[in-house]
Amino acid sequence: MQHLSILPILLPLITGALLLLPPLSKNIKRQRIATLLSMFAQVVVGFALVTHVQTEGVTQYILGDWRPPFGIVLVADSMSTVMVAVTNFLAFGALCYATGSYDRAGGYFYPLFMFQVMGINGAFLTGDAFNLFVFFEILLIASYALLVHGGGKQKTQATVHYVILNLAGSSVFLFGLGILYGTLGTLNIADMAQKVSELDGSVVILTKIGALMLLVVFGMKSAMLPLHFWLPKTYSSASAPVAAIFAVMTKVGIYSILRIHGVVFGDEAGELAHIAQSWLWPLALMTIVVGTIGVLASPSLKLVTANLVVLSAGTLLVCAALQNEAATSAALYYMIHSTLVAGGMFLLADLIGRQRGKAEDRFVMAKAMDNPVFLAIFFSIAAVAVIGMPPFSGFIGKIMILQSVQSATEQMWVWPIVLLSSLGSLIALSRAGTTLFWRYSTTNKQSNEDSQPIHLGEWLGIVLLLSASPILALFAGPLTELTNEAAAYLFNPSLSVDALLTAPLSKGGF
Amino acid sequence: MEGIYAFCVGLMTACGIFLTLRGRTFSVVVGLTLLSYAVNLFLFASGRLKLDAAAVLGMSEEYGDPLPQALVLTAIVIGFAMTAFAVILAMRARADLGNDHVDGRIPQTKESARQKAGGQR
Amino acid sequence: MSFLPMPFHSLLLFVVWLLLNSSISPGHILLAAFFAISIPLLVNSMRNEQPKIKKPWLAIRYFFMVLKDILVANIQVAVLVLGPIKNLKPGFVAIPLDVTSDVGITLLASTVSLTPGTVSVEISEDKQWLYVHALHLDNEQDLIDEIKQRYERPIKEILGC
Amino acid sequence: MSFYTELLITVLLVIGGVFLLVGSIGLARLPDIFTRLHGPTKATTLGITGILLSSLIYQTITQSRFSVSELLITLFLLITAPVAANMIAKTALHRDNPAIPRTTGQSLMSKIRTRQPADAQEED
Amino acid sequence: MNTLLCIPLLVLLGTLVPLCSTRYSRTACAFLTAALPAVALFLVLQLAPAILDGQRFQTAIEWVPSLGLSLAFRLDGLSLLFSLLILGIGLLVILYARYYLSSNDNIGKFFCYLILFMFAMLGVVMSDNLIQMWVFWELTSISSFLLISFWGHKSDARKGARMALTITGTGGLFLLAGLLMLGNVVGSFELQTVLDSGDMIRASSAYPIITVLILIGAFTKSAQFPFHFWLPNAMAAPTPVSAYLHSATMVKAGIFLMARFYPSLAGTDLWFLMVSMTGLATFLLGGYLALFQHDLKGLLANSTISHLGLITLLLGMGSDLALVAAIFHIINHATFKASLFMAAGIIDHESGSRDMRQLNGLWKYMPYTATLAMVASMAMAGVPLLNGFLSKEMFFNETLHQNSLGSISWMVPVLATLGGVLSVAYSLRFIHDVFFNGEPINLPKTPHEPPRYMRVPVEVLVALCLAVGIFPSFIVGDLLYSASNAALNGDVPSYSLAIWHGFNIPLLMSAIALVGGLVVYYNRQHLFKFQAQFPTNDPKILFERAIQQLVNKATWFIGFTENGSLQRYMYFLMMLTIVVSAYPLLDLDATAGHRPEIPLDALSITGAVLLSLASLATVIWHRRRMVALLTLSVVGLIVTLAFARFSAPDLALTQLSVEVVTIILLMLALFFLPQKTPKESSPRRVVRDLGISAMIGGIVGTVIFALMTRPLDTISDFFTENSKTGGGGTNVVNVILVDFRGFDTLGEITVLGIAALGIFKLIARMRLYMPSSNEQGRPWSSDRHPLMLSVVSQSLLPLALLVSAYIFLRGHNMPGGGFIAGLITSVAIIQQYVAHGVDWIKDRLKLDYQIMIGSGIGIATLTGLGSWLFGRPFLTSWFDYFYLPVIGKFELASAMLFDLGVFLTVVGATMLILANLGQLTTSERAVYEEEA
Amino acid sequence: MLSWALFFVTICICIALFLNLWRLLVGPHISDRIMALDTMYINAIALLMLYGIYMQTSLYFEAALLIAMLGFVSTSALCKYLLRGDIIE
Ligand code: NA
Ligand code: NA
Repeated sequence: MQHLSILPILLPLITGALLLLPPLSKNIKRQRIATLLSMFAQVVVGFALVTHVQTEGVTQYILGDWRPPFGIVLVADSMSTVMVAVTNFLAFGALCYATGSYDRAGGYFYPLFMFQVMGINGAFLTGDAFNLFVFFEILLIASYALLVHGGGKQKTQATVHYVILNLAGSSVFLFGLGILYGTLGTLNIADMAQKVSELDGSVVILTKIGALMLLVVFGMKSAMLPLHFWLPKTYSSASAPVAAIFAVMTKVGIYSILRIHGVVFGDEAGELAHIAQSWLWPLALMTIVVGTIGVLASPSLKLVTANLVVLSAGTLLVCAALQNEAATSAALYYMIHSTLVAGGMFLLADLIGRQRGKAEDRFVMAKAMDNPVFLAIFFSIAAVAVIGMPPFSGFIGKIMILQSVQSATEQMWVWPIVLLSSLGSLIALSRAGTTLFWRYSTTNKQSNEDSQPIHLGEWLGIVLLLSASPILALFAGPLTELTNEAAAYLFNPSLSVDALLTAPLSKGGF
Repeated sequence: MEGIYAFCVGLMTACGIFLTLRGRTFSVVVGLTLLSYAVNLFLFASGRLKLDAAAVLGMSEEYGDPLPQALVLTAIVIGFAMTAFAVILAMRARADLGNDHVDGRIPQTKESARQKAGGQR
Repeated sequence: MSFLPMPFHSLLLFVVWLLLNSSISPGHILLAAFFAISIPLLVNSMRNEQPKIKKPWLAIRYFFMVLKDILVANIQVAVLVLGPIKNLKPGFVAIPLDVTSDVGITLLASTVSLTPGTVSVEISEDKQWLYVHALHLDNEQDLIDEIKQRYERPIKEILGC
Repeated sequence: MSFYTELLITVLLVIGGVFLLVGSIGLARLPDIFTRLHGPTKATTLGITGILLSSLIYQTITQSRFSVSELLITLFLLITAPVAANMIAKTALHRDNPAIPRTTGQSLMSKIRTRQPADAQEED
Repeated sequence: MNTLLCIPLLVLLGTLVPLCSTRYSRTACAFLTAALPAVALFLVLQLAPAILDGQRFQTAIEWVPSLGLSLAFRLDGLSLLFSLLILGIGLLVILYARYYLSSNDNIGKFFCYLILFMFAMLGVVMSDNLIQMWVFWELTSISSFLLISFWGHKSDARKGARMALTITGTGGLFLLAGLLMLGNVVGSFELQTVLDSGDMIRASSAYPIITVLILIGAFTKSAQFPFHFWLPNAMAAPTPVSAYLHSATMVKAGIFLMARFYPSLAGTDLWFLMVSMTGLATFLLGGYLALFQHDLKGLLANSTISHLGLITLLLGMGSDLALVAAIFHIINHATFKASLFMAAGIIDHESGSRDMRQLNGLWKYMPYTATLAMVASMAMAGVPLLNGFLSKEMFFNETLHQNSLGSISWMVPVLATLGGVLSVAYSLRFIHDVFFNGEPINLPKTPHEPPRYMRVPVEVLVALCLAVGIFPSFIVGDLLYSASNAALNGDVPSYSLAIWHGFNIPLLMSAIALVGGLVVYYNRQHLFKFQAQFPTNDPKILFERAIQQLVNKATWFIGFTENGSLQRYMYFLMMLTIVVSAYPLLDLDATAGHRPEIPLDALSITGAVLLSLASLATVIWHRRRMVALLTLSVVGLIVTLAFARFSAPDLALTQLSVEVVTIILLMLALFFLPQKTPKESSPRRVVRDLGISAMIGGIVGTVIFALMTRPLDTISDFFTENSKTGGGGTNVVNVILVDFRGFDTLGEITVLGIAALGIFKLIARMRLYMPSSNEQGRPWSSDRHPLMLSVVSQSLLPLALLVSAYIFLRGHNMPGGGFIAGLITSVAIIQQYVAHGVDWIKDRLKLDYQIMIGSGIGIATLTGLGSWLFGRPFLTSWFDYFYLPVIGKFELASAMLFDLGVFLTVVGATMLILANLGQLTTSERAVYEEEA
Repeated sequence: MLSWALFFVTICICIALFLNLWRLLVGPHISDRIMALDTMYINAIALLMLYGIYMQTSLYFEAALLIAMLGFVSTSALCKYLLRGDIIE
C-alpha cells in the first residue's frame, strides 16, 4: 500500500515499455490481453487509491526519498485520486472499445494509449510544477501520436493545428514556470503556495505575470475561449477510443487551474490572491456560450460531442472562477460526469456512424441502423445526461453548480448562461436524436451487409462509460460527500499546504 | 550583461513568434525551434546569470543555480522530441494534403482570386 | 572473426581513452583496454575491407612531414589571402592517380587539401584522377609532379598499393 | 609558470588567433568559392591547432596533470577539414558556382562535376 | 416498507413489465402492464379515507443531502386527487390503447413509455421536495417526448415532439431556477416548509423573480399563451397519448404547480396580473382557435388550451373560492376531455380520418360512440346536468366577484362569457360536423363501431361526467374539499356543490353562452371567411424555421470564428498572452532590480550581435528555407556558446547535439517540402504579426531582465550540498537529473520514446513526392556516397563511440551523461547513414530500435523500482565506493543504470526516427516517385 | 603577457566570427554559406578553448570536442543535402 499512489503512473509506463519488447511487441492479440489486464488493474488501483485516501487521509509519495520541497512528490488527495480513478475507468472503457477494430488501424496503439494514460494520471498526481509540465508533455505527445492513429487527411490536418498550437502553448508554459521559479525559487506546488504569501515588492508583479501565463496555457488545454478553436476539429477527427480518452484531457487543464490558481494563488496569497478570477470570469462564461453555439451548429454527432466538451469546459471554468468550496466540489462532480459521458458519446457516435453508411454520424437521412434499440437507449442516456436533465448525473452537477454561485451578481451571469446552454444542447440533441434514429430511408436495406457487426468490446466500452451516468446520479449522495471533502481539503491551506512540507527528513544512501 | 542577455532573449522570442505566425509548416517549425531556444535561455536565466560557476563540485569556488539547468535540459529534450514530431508531421501533411500550408489548403487571397477569375474569363 | 579485428584502431582507441581522461591509472587502463577491444568488435561489421599499414615508421615520418607542410602552406596562404587579390592565379588541375585503394586516395586528397595552396575538389568516378584547385597556379606540371612525388609515393609505400 | 612557458603559450595563442583570423579574412575576401575554400581549410585548421596546443600546455601546467585531450580535437579537425572542404567543393561544382574568369583549367570543371576522367573525350 | 413509497415504486417497476411481456399477445401485455399501476391505485385508495379525513402522509429517503435533495413523497388532498386522475385515467388509457394501436406498433415500447410517464407524473404530484419535484417534472417532459414521437418515422411526430420538448424543457429550466431560488430564500427544499413560509417568501426581494420563473415553468407545461402552440402539434402522438397527456395529466402539471405553490406565491398583484391575464388570454385564444380547426384532435387540443386558460384564470384570481373552482374544473376537464380524445381516437381508428371536412354523418355508422361523444362534448360546452356545467357556473360566479382590475373589472365576466360562447360553439361544431351534417366524404374506410372493450374507457368517463354533473357533492365533494384544503394549506372557504343555485347572474351567463354559441356556430361560415383573410401561420413551421434560423446563425458564427485558420488561432493565443502579461507589467515601476549586474565585455557583445543578426536573418530569409536553416544553426551555435559562457557546460553539450540532430531532421524533411515559401502574407498581416512578435519579445525581455536583476532565494543550495553526499556525484546538474529529479528525466525519455513511436506512425504508409531535381531544376548529383566522406566516416565511428562512452561514464561527476552520450552515438550512426546509405547499413547493423526504446524506458523504470526492495520510494538512489586491488577505488551507483536507460532510449528514439525516415526513400521504395 | 594575448586572440576570433557571419549572410551561393558555418564551428571551438584558458578550467573541453565532431556531421549532411536532396538514402 505504501507505493499505491505511484502505481497509476508506473503501471501504464511499465505496460507501455513491455509492449515494445518481445514477446508482446509483434503480436496484437497478446498486446490486447496484456493491455486490458493492465488497464483493469489500473482501474482497481484507481478505486483503491480513492478509498485509501478516504480512510488514511492524504498521501504524499516522496520520489527518490528526497523530502519536499527539494525532490518531486506525488500528492494523492481526494481530488487527484478521484480524477485518476475517472481517467482509468474512462481509459478502460475506451480500451475495450478499441479491441473491436481500432487497435489494428495503425501501429503502436496500445503502448501509446498506455503512455497517454500515464501522462494524464501523472498530471493529476504530481505535486511539482515542473513535473506537471513534463506530464503535460507526455500526455500531449501521446495524444499527437494517437490523434494520427488510423490515418487520413482530416486527422493529419487536425493534428497539424493541434500540435503547433500546443507547442506554442508549451513555450508559454515554460516562460510561466521560469518566471515563477525566478521569483519563488521553488517548484513544489505546496511550497510555492507558501512562498507566494511571503512575497512583497515588485516581485509580486512578476509572479503575477508568471501565474497568468500559466493560466493561458491551462486555459488552452481546457479549451477556454478564445483558445478553444482547436478542440472541435481535433476531437471530432480522432478515432473513437482516442477521442474518448481525450475527453479527460481538457479536465487536466481545469484541474491545474483549480490546483495552481485556486490553491497557490488562493485565499492566502496576499496581494496575489485570486489573480486568475477576473480573467476567468468573462472567458469561462463566453466559453459556455460559444460551446453552446458550437453544439447548435454542429452537423454531426462527433462534432456535437466535441463542442459539448467545450461547453463543459466552460462550465467547469466558471466553477474555477467562483473559487469557493461548493463550486470546487461541483466542479469535481461535474468533471467526473462530463468526462465519462463525453467519452461514451464519442464511442457511441462512432458506432452510430458506422451503421449509417456514407452518412456516418452526420444529421442527414441515411440507411437504418442495425442495432437501433441499443444505440438509441445509450444515446438517450448520454443526451439526457449532457443536457443536464434528470434522472442522470448531469442534473446533479448542474444543480450543484447553480447552488454554488453565491453572490447575486454572479448568479445574474451564471444562472442564465448555464441554463440557456442546457436549452441549447436540448435543442441540438433532440434534433440530433430524432434525425439519427428516425429519419432513415427504407429503400436501401440491402446495404446492411456493409456495416460490420458490433464487437463485444465495443458494446462493453459504451455500456461501461454511459452506465456510469445513472450510477453517478444514484450514488450522488456519497459522491458529493467525497467531492465536498476534496474541495474542503483544497480550501484549507493548513491541511493542503503545510502538511505537505513537513514530511520526515529521511534520506541518504542505504 | 543582463541587459543584452534579456535583449537577445526578447529578440529571439520575437523572431520565433513571428515565424510561428507564418502560414507554412516549415516556417512554423523553424519558428518553434527558435522559440524553444529562447525559452531555454529564459528558463536558464531564471536562476540568474553567473560566470565561472559551473555546478560541478570542486571545479569552482561558487556554483550557479543548478536547478534551472536541469530544467532546461529536460526542456531541451522534450523540445527536441516535439520539434521532431512537428517536422515529420509537416512532411506527412504535405504528403496527405498536397501542400505545406498549415491549414492544408492554400488560402485564396483577393489577388489570387482575381487572377483566377481573370484566367477563366 | 578475430579478437582484434582492427588493431590500429584498437591502439588508437586505447590511447585516445587515456588522452580523454588524462589519466593512466590502472582503472582507466582497464577501461581503455575494454573499449579498445569492444568497440572494434561492435563496429567491425560497419566497415569495408581496408588495406593495412605496411610501413608504420614511414607513416609516422609522413605525418610529421605533412605537419611541417601545413605550417608552410599556411604562411603561403596567409600571404596570398592578405595580399592583393588581383595577383592570384587560381586554377583547376587534374592529377592522375597511381594509388588505387580508397584509403590511399582519401589520404592523398586530404593531404593535398591541408598542404600548400591546393584543395582536393573531386575524385573521378573511375578513381584515376584527383581534381585539385590551386589558389595560385604558376606551373601546372610542377604541381602535379610535386604532389605525386612528395605525397602519393609515400602513401603508396605505406599502404603497399 | 615560467616566463618561457608563458611565452610559448602566448606565441602559440597569437599564431592561432592570427591564422584563425586569416582564414576568416580569406573566406570573406577571396573572390570565388573555390579560392575561399583555401582559407578555412588551411589557415583555420592551423589556427585552431595553435590554440589547442597552447591550451594543452596551459592546462597541463596549471592543473599539474597531463591534459592532452586537446590533441584529440586537433586530430579530429585534421581528419575532417579536408573532407568538409571536399564536400563543399563538390556542392559548389554541382551547383555550377562560377570560378573567377582568370581561373585556369576551367575546361575541367564540367568533367569534375560529372566525375569523368580528365582524359575523357568531350561528348559533343 | 411504507405504502406511500410503494406507490411510485410500483409504477416505476411497471415500466419494465411491458418490455418483458411484448412477446405475449397484446391483450396479455396490456393486462400485465396494467397490473402494477392497478395495485398502486389500490394502495392510493387504501390511503384515501385517511386523507379525506384531513391526514397527510409523508416519507423521505436521503439522496443528495448536500443539495437538500431527497426522495420525499407526500400524499395529501391535492396529490390524492391528481394521483387518482393519473392512475385511474392511466388504466383506462392502457385498456384503450390495446385496441387503438395496430399490430405494427411495438406495444411493449408504447406501454413502457406510458408507464414511465405515469411514474413521472405521479412523482410530480407526490413530491415533497422542490428539487425532486423538478426532477419528475423534467421526466414528464422526456417521457412525453418519447410518447409524442412514438411514430418517429413521421416528420410531424418528430417535429411535434421536439417542439413540445423544447418548450416544456425551457420551462423546466426556468422552473429549476425558480425552485432553487425559492429553496434558498426559505432555506429548505422541503415542500411543507416552503408552503408554511408564504409570508416570508412574499416579503423577500427575490419574490418577483421567483414567481415569474416558476410561473413560466407552469405556463409552458400547461400550454398557456404565449407558449400554447406546442400542444396542437403534439397531436401527432397516438391518440391514447393525447387522451392521457393532453387532458388529464401532463398539461395539468403546470396547473398543479400553481395550485401547489398557491400558499407560497399567490395573493399578490404580480400573481394576479400574470396568472389571471395569461389565463384569460389563453382561455379566449384557445376557444377561438378551436373553432377553426378541421382536425378533430386539433379542435380538442385548442379546447384544452382554452380550458387550461380557464383554470389558470381561476387560479390567478386570488380568491380561495376561485381555487376551489379551479380544482373542480381540473377534475371535470380531465374526465370529459379524456373521453373526447378517446372518442376522437375511435373515430379516427374506425374511419381513417380526423378531418372534419370529410367526417360527416357518423351517427349513422357508430351511434353508440356518437352518443358518448356528444354527452362528453356537452359537458365541455357546459350544459346542465353534466360536470362541466357546475364548474363553469362556479367560474362565472368567481369572475363576478373579483375587482382587481379596478374600474375595468367588469370586462372579466364579459370576456368569460365570451369564452363560454366559444366553447359552446366549438363543442357544437364537434357534434354537428362529425356526427351529422350529411354523408362522409372520401373516407379511407367505412366507419363502424369499435371493438366492445375499446368503448369501455369512454363509457366509464362519460358516466363519471354524468354522475358528477348530477350528484356532485356525493361523488367528488370530499375529494374536492380535501384537495382544496391541501392546496390552500388549510382554511377552505365554504362553498356549495349543487346543480341549482337559483336564477342568478352565472346562470344567465351560462344561458348567454349556450345561445351565443348556437348563434356563432350557425354563422360559422362568415367567421371562417373572416378568419381566412389572415395568413395561416402554422406554428410548427414557424417554430422549425426559428430553430433552423438559430442553427444557421450558430453555423455562421462558428464558420466565422472557427474558420480553420491556424494563424488566427495562434493570433488569439498570442494576444491573450500579451494581454494577461502586459497588463500587470504596467505596474512594474522599475525594470531593473538591485542585484549587481555582470559587466559587459567584447565577447558577450560579439555573441549578442551575432545572435541577433542570425535570428533576424532567419526571419528575413525564412522564405529561402535552406538559408534559414543555416542561420538557425548559427543561432543554435551561439546559444551553445552562451550556455558555456554562463557556466552551464551540460546545457552547452546538450543544446549542441540536439541542434545538430534537429538540423539534420529539418533537412530530411525539407527534401520533401517546397524549397521556398511563397510570399503570401499581406503587408497588413506582416505588420500585425511584427507587432505581436515585438510585443511578446518585449514582454519576455523585460520580464527576464527584471528577474535577473532581482535577488533570488532558491532551494538549490540543498542540491549542491547533497549532490556528493546524497547523490554520489559531483556534477550537480546531472545528479539533479538522475537522482533529485530523476522522475522528470524518466518522463522526458518517455516523451522521446513516444515521439519516436508517433513519428513511426506518421511515416508508415506515407506517400511522398520525391523530387528528382533540386530547386533550380538541376538533377541530383550522381555521387551517392562520396569517397572521402565514406572512408573518413568509417574511421571516425569507433572514435565517436569512444567519445560517447566517455561522455556517458563521466556524466555523474562531470558534464555529460546518458542523454548526450546517446545523441553522440546517434549522430555517429547517422553519419554512417549519410556516408554509406540505408542499404549498406541495413546489412551491417542489426539493431531493433523499438526494442531499444522499450528496454531503455524499462531499465530506467526498473532501476527506480529497485528501491522498493529496500522499502524505499520509487527512484531512491543507491551508490557506494568500492576498492579493488590494482584498479583502486571506484564508485557504483544506481544512477548509472538509470542513465543507461536514458542512453538506450535516446539512441533508440533518434534512430527509429532517422533510420525510418531514411528508409522511406530507399531504392525499393522508389515506386512512390512514379506514383506522385 | 598571457592576458594580453588572450585579449588579442579573443578580438581576432570575434572579428573572425563577424567575417564568417558576413559571408554566411551575403553568400552569394549556398556553398559559401555552408563554408561560413563550418568555419564558424571551428572559431567557436577556439573560443571555448580560450575561455578554458581564461577561466582555468577544462570543463568546456567536451563542448569543443563535440563541436568538432558535430560540426563536421552538420557540414557533410548539408552538402549531401545539396548534392543529393536525400541525405540518408
Ligand atoms: Na533518405
Ligand atoms: Na533512402
